[in-house]
Amino acid sequence: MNPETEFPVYRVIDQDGQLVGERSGITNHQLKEFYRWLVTLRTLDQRAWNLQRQGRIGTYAPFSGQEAAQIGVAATLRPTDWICPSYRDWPVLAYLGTPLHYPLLGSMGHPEAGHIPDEIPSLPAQVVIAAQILHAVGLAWSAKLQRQDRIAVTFFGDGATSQGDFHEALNLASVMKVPVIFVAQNNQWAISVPVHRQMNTPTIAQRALAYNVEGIRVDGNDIAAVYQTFMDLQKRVREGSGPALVEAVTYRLGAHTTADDPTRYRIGDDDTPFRRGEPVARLRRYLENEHILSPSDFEAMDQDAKIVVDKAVETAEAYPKNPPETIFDHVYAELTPQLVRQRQEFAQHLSDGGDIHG
Amino acid sequence: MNPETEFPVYRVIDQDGQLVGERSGITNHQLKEFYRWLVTLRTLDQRAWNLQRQGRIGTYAPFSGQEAAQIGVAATLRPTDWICPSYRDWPVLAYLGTPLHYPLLGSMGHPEAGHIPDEIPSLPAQVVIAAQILHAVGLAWSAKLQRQDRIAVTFFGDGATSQGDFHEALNLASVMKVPVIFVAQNNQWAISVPVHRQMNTPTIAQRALAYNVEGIRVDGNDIAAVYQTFMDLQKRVREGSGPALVEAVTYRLGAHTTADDPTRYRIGDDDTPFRRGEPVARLRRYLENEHILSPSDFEAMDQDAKIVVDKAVETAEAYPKNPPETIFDHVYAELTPQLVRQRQEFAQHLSDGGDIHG
Amino acid sequence: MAKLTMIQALNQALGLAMEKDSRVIVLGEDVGRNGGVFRATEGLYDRFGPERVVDTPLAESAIVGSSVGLAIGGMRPIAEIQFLGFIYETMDQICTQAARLRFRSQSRYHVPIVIRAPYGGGIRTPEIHSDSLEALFVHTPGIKVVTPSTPYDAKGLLLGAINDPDPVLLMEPISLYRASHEEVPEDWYEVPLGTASVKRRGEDITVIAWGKMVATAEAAAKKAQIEHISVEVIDLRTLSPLDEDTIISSIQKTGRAVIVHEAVRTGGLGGELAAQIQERAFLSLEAPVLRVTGYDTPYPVPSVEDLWLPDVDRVLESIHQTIRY
Amino acid sequence: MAKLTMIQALNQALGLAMEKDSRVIVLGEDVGRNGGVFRATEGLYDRFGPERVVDTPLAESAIVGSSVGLAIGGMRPIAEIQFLGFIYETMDQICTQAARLRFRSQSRYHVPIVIRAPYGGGIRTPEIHSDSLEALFVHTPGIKVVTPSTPYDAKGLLLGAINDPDPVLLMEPISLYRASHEEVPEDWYEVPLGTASVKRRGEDITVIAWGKMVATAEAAAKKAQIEHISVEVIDLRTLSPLDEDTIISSIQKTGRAVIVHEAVRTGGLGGELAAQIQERAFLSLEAPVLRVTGYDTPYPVPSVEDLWLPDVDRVLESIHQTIRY
Ligand SMILES: Cc1ncc(C[n+]2csc(CCOP(=O)(O)OP(=O)(O)O)c2C)c(N)n1
Ligand SMILES: Cc1ncc(C[n+]2csc(CCOP(=O)(O)OP(=O)(O)O)c2C)c(N)n1
Ligand SMILES: [Mg+2]
Ligand SMILES: [Mg+2]
Repeated sequence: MNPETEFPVYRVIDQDGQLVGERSGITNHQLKEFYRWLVTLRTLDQRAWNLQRQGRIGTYAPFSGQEAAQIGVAATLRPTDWICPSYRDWPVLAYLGTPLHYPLLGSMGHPEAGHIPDEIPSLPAQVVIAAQILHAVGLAWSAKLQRQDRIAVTFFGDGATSQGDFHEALNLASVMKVPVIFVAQNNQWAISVPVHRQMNTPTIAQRALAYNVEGIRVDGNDIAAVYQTFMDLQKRVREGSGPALVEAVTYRLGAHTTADDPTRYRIGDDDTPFRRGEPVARLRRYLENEHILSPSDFEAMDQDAKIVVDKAVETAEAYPKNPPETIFDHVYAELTPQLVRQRQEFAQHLSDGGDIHG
Repeated sequence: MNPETEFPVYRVIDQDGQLVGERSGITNHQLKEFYRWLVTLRTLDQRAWNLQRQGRIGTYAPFSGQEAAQIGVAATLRPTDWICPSYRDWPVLAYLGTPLHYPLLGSMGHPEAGHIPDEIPSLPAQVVIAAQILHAVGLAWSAKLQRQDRIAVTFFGDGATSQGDFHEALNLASVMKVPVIFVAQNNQWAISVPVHRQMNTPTIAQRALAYNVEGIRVDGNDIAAVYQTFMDLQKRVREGSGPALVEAVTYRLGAHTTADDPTRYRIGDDDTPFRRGEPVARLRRYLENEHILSPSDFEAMDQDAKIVVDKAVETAEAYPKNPPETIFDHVYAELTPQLVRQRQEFAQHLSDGGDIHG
Repeated sequence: MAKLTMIQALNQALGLAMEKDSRVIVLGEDVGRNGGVFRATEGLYDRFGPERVVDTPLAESAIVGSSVGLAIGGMRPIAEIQFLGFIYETMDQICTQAARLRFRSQSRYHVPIVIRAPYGGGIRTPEIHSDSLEALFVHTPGIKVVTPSTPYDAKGLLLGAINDPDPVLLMEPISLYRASHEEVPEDWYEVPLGTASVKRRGEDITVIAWGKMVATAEAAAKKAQIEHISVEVIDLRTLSPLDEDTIISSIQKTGRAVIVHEAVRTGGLGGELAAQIQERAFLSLEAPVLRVTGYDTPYPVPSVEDLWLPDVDRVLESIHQTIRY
Repeated sequence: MAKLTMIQALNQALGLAMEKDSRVIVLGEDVGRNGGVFRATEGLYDRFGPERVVDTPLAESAIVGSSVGLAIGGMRPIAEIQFLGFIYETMDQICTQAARLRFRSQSRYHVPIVIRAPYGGGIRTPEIHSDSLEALFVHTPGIKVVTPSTPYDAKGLLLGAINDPDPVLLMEPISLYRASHEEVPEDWYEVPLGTASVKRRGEDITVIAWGKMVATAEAAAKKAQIEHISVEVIDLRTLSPLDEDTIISSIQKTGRAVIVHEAVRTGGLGGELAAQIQERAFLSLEAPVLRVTGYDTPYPVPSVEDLWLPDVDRVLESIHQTIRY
């Protein structure tokens, strides 16, 4: 079994913005809208980084470089499909309608970031690596049991594939034949560990063979390829073809989080191709080459993105702080006697000025 | 990828005792000795079952049907090779020199069953499914770091392959390229769950593809095939070829344990081929067909087995009971102050006759 | 009303819940055709079919992790962990995921799952099959922990757990599965979670126990009665959240307490109880609260377990010690 | 003698141990080139090479499970779990395997591994990165648990742990990594496992704490001093096995005790300590032992954590309450 030939990387637009595959079912209008999304999210991400550096938000995990791998999937889903994201998957949630200030709220320590807007069937962003993969299996299973026409999609990284939960999830999903798509964003790094130290296989997709599920490799920086792959795939899965594992080959352009310094470990590996082929620049080249957008269009979109992001920052910074004692209200459906008492003590301590004595 | 053709079942002697592959490097003398082992262990296993039924030992996990898959491996190992067995792998340990009364001791609640004789580098039989697979990786790794010429071999069941620890172990072993052989005894059942509900793949061996390690399928009821497979494999692994996953296709002839009643769930599946091809009868047919052993040889071996097993039962039943307070001595290297005090209280309670008041 | 063993009562409760609510499904290792290794799910596979009574692959993290998803997706999964000793495999999915999702999502989601797990000693199981690990979960906000000592309570607690909107760990004392029969109403009833049960009224000392140890406490109480020591016996039933009022008011009355549990001593729930008692009933206490527990060793081999587990004599001895203090 | 932060002291200890004993290896997520997310292993990769400073795949069960094998095979693995909150993933390998192998093999094997894990609050980490889970391991026979409050103790406990023949969990308080400098001897020295440290002598009341809470306890003690309350402060340092003698003799002297910990209250180690104190020093006690702890909720978001964690005021309040009782 040769993984490279068995699981070729599906690509439509190459690094230079040249069409190298077939554009099928993706209109120019869609590509423009995708570009708008990419630029907006890139702008948000860079702003968040700066906000952290200015001390205005806390730890933040940038997603720059992975926008296409996420938007390209999200754009193919239905509003009822279940989403189980990780901490780096805000582009998915944003595309599906989560206001852009949410990721900032999270980094500012607002608990509401865990409450994705009710109309989006998404779990909170998962911090424990790979845990959400099992939730997606359960959600897909619940849909199947209730004969609902919905699928579950879960996002995780290359590092997550080393966890036991990844394996247990894929095996269970395959045995139960539930409608779930596992999206591994292979961004080449798990903090400081390169993917070739994470696993001894050239692909993640080949792990599908261990479970007899469909395995696909796609260029995650090529939004057309991602979109087209998932347009087909989600349809098959929805119709009952069983689970599928997709490896979106991409690259984490920035640091792991704002607490990370990649110059310590990104030594000697040449990432020029990845950097050149990153999703925003790549799509822009294509749209330029094909004259789908003009320089002034790009200019306008950049401006729009700035405005939208400014607004998000404003909203986040103006966001009212939850009364601290409400933390007690989300442990159980009803406060236990212990929590009633503790909530009172806590509130008492607050009003005694406890919060300024830290 | 077609698993059936990519991972054919290697077989030398078929169910009817006919040579269907090449006998290479296995002498008639060895086959005779193997047969002696198979008969002895089968006799022991059946006796243990009966002892439990008579209330003379506690819960026991019979290994009948899997003797060849274990002896055939053990016979290829060196005395320094690390063994990480499960509860059903007493044949491995017996072949390597563990006295036959050990499995009985275990079922009689003697803690010494966990202390395999010092000259055999084996961990205690593992109860927690798949946990030992990671220990084997660590042991092989330690050998590699210390430039020792030894490998690690771990035994587990088809059910164990569903655990996260199985996956984490294979991935780590492959990344570190350590000399470990993973022996999955696919005995078709995990208690009441048939292997086709345990996984959605026709083979366990194909999981090797997910880790880029060697994967082999062998008829685990054909001791010649197992032996020949491992003679080659252990040599390669010893020389640094990296880890390997072997699926020994076998069958659990009996119940899961003496607490289990397989008639509840073994319904409708035709296991005649497995029963007919079970390792003792199969090898006997071959030895008969080829006139390697005569009826009186078989008779003598059966008699010998009975004698050896009688002796083991005697030894087990005469085995002195550990003073109960010694349990405190194996928690830490030194008794903690708490354990000193508790040991005293315990002994005091004992001498007060606490043990008769249960 | 039929006389049922605890395992029959549990089985009946599962059947009832599945009949009443099509969202209830049972999943775990060997719960299907085999009916569970202790037969708790006996007959359910035939009654409700393989879609609702599911033999999972051998993977505890998957059992709980997928149950979290099933619950959020609208089902009411009842997951079986074959023995509590194996629950370590799924600690993240229980303690960080199931127990914390309400909190993490600001109550957008809740996780109504029941995790059933046989536990405890006394029946000569192989190693690692008898551990009592309640303390780990009592220390985990967001999950409730219950354990019955009678067939009646077993059914009532299980039905209460199924109806609870939050994750509940039901620890089932293996040695009580078939220990006795009791009249158990056929219909739906619930033992409210969070309520202890006073098994025996007494004046001189309170003995607190749960699971298998309740019978030991009661036997000790009977023996003490002969010596004219009047023992109040409390069966906690719910270990989290604790029914502090029942505990404290009993000790305010008796002024003395002994706690009995199978789990190893250090860090066990007994410590928490003693701490609360001395904190809230300090002036009533006439003697230190004593604990009769497993020793600080791993659960020992069958030939030693009866010596290791708290027995009537050890409880009685502590009662004496407390009374004579 | 140089002044070092705790993280520097730990780093020095690791370097020393690796120099002295070629069997010592360090493994975990990002411990290699990156030097650990908190830089505890900084420079080791360059000094000792990739064979002995190993970036593992992202799999905690594999990290501990393979360490068990490494240790039995003759190595001395020091495994890092990136944050204690993720240790649930490897509970079986710690609690059933590493901690129990000596027992299961009748002392044929022992498992000399050290598991290092940053823990605790105060530095605004994302969720699940600040949990204090010591109670789970204190309740597990066969493993020792230590946690330093100073750079000196950090190095001494780590070297003591490395030399210990049994598995040791070293919990490293994240907020103390760079909180202060202290003179730390360059050479090998050990803080004996199982010994608490009396940080401050006092007569009226004993405050027991560990990790980050030691400083809080000391600050409260200073404030109390102004009011002429003389507080003895004990830093447990080793949480399992407990140094009961130091604890009990202090309380026999002072007659009063407050326990401070970051972990959630119910089922925390504070309960065990209070239980032991009232059991062994009942007649000395002039007031109930109080606990100042995290509340019974998951560790809250950064904006709330300072309110949630025990602070000087809450400790002082409990001191007052106890003194005035
Ligand atoms: C169970 C667990 N272990 C460790 C961590 C710490 N950690 C956070 S992110 C990360 C690397 C994740 O890599 P990958 O899965 O490739 O995702 P990426 O960050 O690249 O998106 C690690 C080790 C964690 N959050 N959870
Ligand atoms: C972690 C864990 N979960 C569950 C069990 C209970 N259990 C014991 S054996 C067994 C089935 C094992 O099947 P398999 O791996 O195929 O081995 P076999 O018994 O067939 O040899 C189960 C579920 C266990 N011992 N450990
Ligand atoms: Mg990654
Ligand atoms: Mg099997």
